[in-house]
Amino acid sequence: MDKFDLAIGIGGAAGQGIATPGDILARIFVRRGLHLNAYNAYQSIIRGGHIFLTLRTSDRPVLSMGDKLDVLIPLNQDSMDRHLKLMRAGSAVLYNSDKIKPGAAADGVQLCPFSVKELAPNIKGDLVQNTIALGAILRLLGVEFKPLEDILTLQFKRKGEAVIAENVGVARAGYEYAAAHFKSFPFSLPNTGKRLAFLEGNQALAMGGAAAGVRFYCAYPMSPSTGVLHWMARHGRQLGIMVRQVEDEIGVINMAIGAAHAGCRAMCATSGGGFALMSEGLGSAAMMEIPVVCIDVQRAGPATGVPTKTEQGDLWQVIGAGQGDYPRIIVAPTTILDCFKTVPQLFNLVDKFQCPGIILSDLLLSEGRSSVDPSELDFNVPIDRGEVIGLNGDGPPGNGYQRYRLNESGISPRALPGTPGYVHVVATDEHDEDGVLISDEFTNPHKRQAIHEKRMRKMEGILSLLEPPEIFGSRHAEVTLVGWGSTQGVIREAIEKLAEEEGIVANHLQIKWLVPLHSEEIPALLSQSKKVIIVENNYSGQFARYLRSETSVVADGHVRKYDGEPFMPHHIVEGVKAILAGTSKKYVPVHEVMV
Amino acid sequence: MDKFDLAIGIGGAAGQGIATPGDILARIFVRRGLHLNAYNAYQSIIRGGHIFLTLRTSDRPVLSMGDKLDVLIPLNQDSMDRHLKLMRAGSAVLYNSDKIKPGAAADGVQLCPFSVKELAPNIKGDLVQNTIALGAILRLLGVEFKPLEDILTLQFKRKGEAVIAENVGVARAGYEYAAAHFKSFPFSLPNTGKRLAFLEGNQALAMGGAAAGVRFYCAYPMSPSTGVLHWMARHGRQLGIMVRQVEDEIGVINMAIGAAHAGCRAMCATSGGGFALMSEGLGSAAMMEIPVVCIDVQRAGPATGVPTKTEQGDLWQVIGAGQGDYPRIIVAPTTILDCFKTVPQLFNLVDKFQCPGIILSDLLLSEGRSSVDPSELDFNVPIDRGEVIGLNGDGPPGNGYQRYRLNESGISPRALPGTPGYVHVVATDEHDEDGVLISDEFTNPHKRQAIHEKRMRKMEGILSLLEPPEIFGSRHAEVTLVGWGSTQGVIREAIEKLAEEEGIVANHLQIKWLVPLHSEEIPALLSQSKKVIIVENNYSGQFARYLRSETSVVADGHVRKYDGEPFMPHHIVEGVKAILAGTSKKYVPVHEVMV
Amino acid sequence: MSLSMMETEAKSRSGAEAKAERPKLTVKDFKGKVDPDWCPGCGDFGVLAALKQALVELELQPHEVITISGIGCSSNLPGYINAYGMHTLHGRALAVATGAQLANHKLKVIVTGGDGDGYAIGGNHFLHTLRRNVDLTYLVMDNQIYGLTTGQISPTSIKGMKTKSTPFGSVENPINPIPLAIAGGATYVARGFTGQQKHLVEIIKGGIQHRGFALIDVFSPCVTYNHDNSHEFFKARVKRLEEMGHDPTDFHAAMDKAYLW
Amino acid sequence: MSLSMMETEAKSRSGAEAKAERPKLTVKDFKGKVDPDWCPGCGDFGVLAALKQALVELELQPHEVITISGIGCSSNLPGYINAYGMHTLHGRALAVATGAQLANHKLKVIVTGGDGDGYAIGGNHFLHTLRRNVDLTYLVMDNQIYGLTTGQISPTSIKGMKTKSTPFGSVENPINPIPLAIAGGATYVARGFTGQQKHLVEIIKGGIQHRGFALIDVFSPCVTYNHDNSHEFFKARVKRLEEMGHDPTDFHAAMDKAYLW
Ligand SMILES: Cc1ncc(C[n+]2csc(CCOP(=O)(O)OP(=O)(O)O)c2C)c(N)n1
Ligand SMILES: Cc1ncc(C[n+]2csc(CCOP(=O)(O)OP(=O)(O)O)c2C)c(N)n1
Ligand code: SF4
Ligand code: SF4
Ligand SMILES: [Mg+2]
Ligand SMILES: [Mg+2]
Repeated sequence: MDKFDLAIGIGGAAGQGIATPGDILARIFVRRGLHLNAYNAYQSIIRGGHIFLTLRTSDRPVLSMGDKLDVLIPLNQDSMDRHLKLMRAGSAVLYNSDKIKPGAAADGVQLCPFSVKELAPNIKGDLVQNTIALGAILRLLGVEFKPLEDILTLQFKRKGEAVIAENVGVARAGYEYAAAHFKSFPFSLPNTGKRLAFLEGNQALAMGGAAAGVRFYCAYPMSPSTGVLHWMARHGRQLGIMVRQVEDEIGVINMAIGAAHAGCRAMCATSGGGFALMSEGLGSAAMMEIPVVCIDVQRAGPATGVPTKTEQGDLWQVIGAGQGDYPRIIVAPTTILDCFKTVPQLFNLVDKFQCPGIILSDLLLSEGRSSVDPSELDFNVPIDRGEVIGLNGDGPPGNGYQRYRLNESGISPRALPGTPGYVHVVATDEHDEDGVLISDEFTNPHKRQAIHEKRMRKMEGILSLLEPPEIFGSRHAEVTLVGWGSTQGVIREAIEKLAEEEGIVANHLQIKWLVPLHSEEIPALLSQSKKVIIVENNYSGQFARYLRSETSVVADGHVRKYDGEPFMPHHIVEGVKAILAGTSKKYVPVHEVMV
Repeated sequence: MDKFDLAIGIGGAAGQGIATPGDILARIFVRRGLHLNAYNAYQSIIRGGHIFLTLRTSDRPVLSMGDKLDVLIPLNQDSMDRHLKLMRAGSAVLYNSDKIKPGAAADGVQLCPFSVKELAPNIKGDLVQNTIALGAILRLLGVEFKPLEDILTLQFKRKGEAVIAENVGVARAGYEYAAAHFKSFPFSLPNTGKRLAFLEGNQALAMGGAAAGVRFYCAYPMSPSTGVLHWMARHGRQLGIMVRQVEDEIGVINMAIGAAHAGCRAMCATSGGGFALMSEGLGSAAMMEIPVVCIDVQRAGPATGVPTKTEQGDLWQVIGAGQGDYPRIIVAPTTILDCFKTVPQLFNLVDKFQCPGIILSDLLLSEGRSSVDPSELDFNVPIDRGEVIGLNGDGPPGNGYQRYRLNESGISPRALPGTPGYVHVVATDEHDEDGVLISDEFTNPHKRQAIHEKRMRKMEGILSLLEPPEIFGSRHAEVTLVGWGSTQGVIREAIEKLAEEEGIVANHLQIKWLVPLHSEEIPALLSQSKKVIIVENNYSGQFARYLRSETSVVADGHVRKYDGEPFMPHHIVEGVKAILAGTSKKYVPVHEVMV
Repeated sequence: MSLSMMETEAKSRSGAEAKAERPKLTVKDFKGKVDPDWCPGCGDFGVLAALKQALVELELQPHEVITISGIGCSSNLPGYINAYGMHTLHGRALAVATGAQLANHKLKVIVTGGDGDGYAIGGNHFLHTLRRNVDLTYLVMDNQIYGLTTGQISPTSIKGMKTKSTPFGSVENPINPIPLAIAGGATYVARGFTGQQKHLVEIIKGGIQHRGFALIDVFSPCVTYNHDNSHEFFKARVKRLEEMGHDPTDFHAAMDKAYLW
Repeated sequence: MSLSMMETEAKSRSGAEAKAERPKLTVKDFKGKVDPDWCPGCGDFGVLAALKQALVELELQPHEVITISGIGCSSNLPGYINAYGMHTLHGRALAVATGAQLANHKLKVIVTGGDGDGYAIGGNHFLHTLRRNVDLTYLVMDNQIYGLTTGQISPTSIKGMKTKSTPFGSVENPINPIPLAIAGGATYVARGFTGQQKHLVEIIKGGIQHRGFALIDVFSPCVTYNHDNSHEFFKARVKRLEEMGHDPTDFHAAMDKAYLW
């Protein structure tokens, strides 16, 4: 049977309450076991402007927001004008004809006007149109009214019977009006029988922290990372996580380091600008050998940039963060579920190797939402705190304990302050095995060299524990698409499209673990490829340059986007075609819609 | 005639007044037209510890501190014990036999003990031994007493006749005692007839700022960059430069940006930790398109590291500084004189291209001292402020002026605040040609892409104006040594030694302009080389990795040092031998002396 | 709480200086390239209006003035007024403004920002600008919340306030910028309220005329994210010290009044 | 200037808690791994001695205490005392200490640093730690100079002071940390002088016993770079408020006394 794949777009101004119908539809879909991907294109504005929510659902995993819309619900004229031209035959457009006029629509596009005045004559406010549209769209999708009624009832429970009745009434009016006046879709919304969960990336990161046993979380609000703070603030209490909003990001990283040194797993999140302010602190954590995790949710830069738009533009900042060489781990989760799974993985590594760990997310991942199989959200993950003395009561007698004892692995057991017999000082100045400064009276180049090498030795140990990347797809592909982090889904979908629509066989290499990099394995894998195209969401090809610095691999072509909006599958398809056709080595797609 | 080459080492504890005799000797040397290089190995401590000043002079330019000592003046037992073992036949050791006992010296080392009690019975204080030694060493070098007398007289003028008489007397006592008891060197100190100047790197950077017409300088003290602040504070007044010490480095860079926007050439300096705090600000300068120059004087990292020791460890930090992609210029001067010349060069570029410029110096360069031909210190350098409206009074009528007008070069004329008719807003948020934010209500991916590309286009224009690097030395060398920034002198000297002592012909490629990089020219030059060895003062091969990221060039070997002390020529010689012999691909020399 | 104005080292500019005959302008002349996209009812509209009015009354021309802000809803102000402007990084406006003022003393530099921008991440520049006493006029649109980031506590949020980052109530004591500024050495400190335009215009004019640093903390309600400190809340509580017969040069009195809120 | 001690919300710990019978220690037991490399005569020796004495008198054991510092001569203190210690980044000690204290309330967290570390680059953490009122004892070795960087002005340097960064005299007004801390909401504020050990030991003990944030600003002369504020200079000027019959809970009086310097 052909794959079921439906995309609904709801557009309007900030303040028009787009979120609610979006959430309701999402809930109806996942309750039927349908997969879901939601991307909300919005702006750094509280009222007005233009917001456009793309909700895409399917009976198979949804990898990206896709390329086409099947249903458009414009809540104002602006949104109608921006999107109607994108609607193709077979699609439907639902709108309040009292206020919104359609322009010219393509053949086969079903215009579904309804009058709020008629259907809800004595209800005030703009929001009612959303509810009517909800009822109508469900009818077009051949869904019985019950699920909507249930959710509305639940939603307005606190507001009392009257409100429930009113909303259910309005929704039913829309439902029945659609039945009478609009042509339903030739298919009806499937129900796979199982139930899926529905997660935002930031929520997944926060839950990942909870799963990892984070006990201290602090942050300074910064879009698009603030969702992590909000989740932590809301759930920290019952989870036993201390949550603090701090005066600035410098305070954040240093407070997290203090908490981590005292024995807590400590985490913080920010975006590029805040990360810049944390860079000195991260180096100090590596020098004192204190494990801490920092999340950088990238947004379009430089500087303040475009706070509500996505980019993969901080890779070099994060790799270069802070003066001097020091051990650290940098990882870029590839899906929303992977956000959840990556956090405990990273904590086990930073605890074992006593160094900072950085998670590179971006707006697409962190503020995107996706369906997840609840069974995948495992909170009983293995926890490895590494060699810590005094974590569970006092340790063995610590005669002659040396905090920075030299050894093969570069890992010296750390003792928590408060533990009898292990008194020591950790320092951001260079120090000897005893933690005694060698920056002043006792300067000693040989000791400096030895302790610097000890710290850096950790990188080999870390690499040996990281899962090497693998090629996904046919070994005999004409081209390999290479991406990193959040672009995994859209690249996979582009590869499907290339095969289905263009007869081009491409395979895929997505990099998750960035530092240390599998600089042996990656070139080995790519040496099998006929052509290599690197796809990334920034101007300068930050990953392409980094990959080259570690492996000398030079890609045959690049697909890049840096206009603030994420890739859509067809952008990559066009790019690959252009590059394979030799018409371009670097393809930059144009984003069609003005969101 | 054989080259004259003499190195004097003076060692002791902080507070023993090593600087004075060093300065006096230096002055005597340069007044005779002798070249000079001085490196002071010291510690982050105010009293005690161990300081060792190496003063090397020659009738030809002195490229580094060299490998050997001809004269040792230990001011305490500690320094005697650390260094006597390094003295070779033909050298002399002068010391106060009242307090210091020599250990076993190699054959042919002349021990020159003198008794302060005898020579200056009724003078109190430790410093007198320095003056006696001064007199004695000059005698050994066959210099008449007069020059020393003149300098002492000048030096103590303010303190009055008595003090002058006392010091001159003591010096003469040492001079005569040496004549009577010590064997003079077989040569005597040449006098080339001309006079040379004597400059510290930080002083050269500050003077370069003055030459460039800097009008605003601000900083937060941080070793080893503080010398620039001290020079500016002392000379700013008469030069018309406003100088401010600010509360922190974030304040520094932002204050400099404010001054630059108002029309001043503005500069600041710091070290790695302070630079980390400035990174967000630098990106904002690029976004607002405001020219500003920041100097990062590198020291051994990570974190606080070793504040008084040298390293080339900030390259990746500086390249990655700040979120997102933005245009900037990064340059690493190669000599102390080049520090002076680079500042005006860089200001002309950042003014023309309206972006930040970063100078990468290091402790070796900034706190090292070298002789300079005064005629080279040209303060009448060409000044190009770029396209600035309102710099000299009001501009032409600015009808419809757009601050960020799109164009080929990426350079849009900037108007200074206060100019009638050019009112506009600059922003760290993404904006359109008019400076209107496109981060909120007017979000527009097409405008975002266009303005981002406009900014980045500047990089091509910049590269076209940078002098490409050149190979120094024989085209038919067995090996090319590649370095960057401060290591030029020591690499040159190592190449001489390789030829003279090992019969190995090496040539040299030193990179000064780092970003943008001559990624066409460099591989072309190196393709001529039989072997390539990269020499740098850090652990991870930051330049080697960067070079590879831009050119895919992979060196045949690496000589690296990261113990806080600079390379000595023989370190590089040994490294090259080991690598050519195939016994090692990465050679890390051991620093012999414990300074 | 109290609307106050305190000026030590009273060195106001002689109105004369500004009086060199120059085109008479109206608030329309200060209209910016775009209209504010603040929420309807946002207090910041009132600050913008009062600032324009003050500039008109001081007979300043757009090119003589530069407004410098950080990041926040309030910090968008420079985009909404016809004058030179800088929209710098979050928290850095005072540092940038100090540099601009030191580099060109002729500029009338007006710093416009929010309580988070100025007192949280910008706190250190605030602390040191107070004592540096550079000739800046600092307008803080104090809404006791982070607006642009959709509602978290700010340093002026009252203890117990429920926000997205403190769903169970803030556990921290707020700062009171007025006594802090006085103790920090500020030479002109005033508090205004968008609900009292005439007074607001007066203290802004006073601040611009004051030679040295002037802090003007304005209660500017955030109608979207701060329902604890609404327009009505302030209306009910604000007193005018001048009306209360307060002597602007009495330090102790100032300290007392400063704590009235 | 004045040596003072002011405690609002006086919630000192009952000595009892600490009294659970434990080995009697002496100052020798708190001797660090290495001897201080401070200049002979540096005031910081006096602070180190007083701190050790206070710990002994409070019957604390080395492993129960953690000293946390930034960077500076004074900030080297953690290396010179036998207790857990962190030598963090310049200016960041209070932030790190807050994290450590929140993560483990059992730790006695003592923050040790200089005037530059705490009031210049660390100013924002200082400002917000005051109101956060976390249980920290903050010992500032205030020598009105940057010692470790060989002599530049600090925020407490008097106007006109000649240093390497101000060869013609500082043009900026100093901050006075005492009134600033009071206005900022500190619940325990004291000023000590290394020349008065008994008093210094007392206020340190008071600070450690105080539940909440305690600021102890100690005049600790830099004999090498600050000849304006020498040991003699302070000796001649310091008064003891307690002796002057000062009521530690009177806010106004505190404010007055705070300005005595
Ligand atoms: C370094 C950095 N951290 C965080 C942010 C995110 N941010 C933007 S505005 C803001 C706070 C705004 O609050 P306020 O200054 O009170 O302005 P308001 O919106 O309330 O007017 C924050 C945290 C940022 N832009 N940069
Ligand atoms: C980010 C950063 N900026 C600057 C420095 C350099 N630095 C080290 S200590 C210090 C000031 C020391 O003054 P203070 O805190 O008063 O301590 P003191 O030496 O006087 O005891 C400075 C500027 C640094 N280590 N890190
Ligand atoms: S969110 Fe609050 S502060 Fe921001 S514009 Fe709306 S009302 Fe004003
Ligand atoms: S320089 Fe000053 S502060 Fe530093 S150790 Fe010496 S006397 Fe103490
Ligand atoms: Mg606010
Ligand atoms: Mg100090």
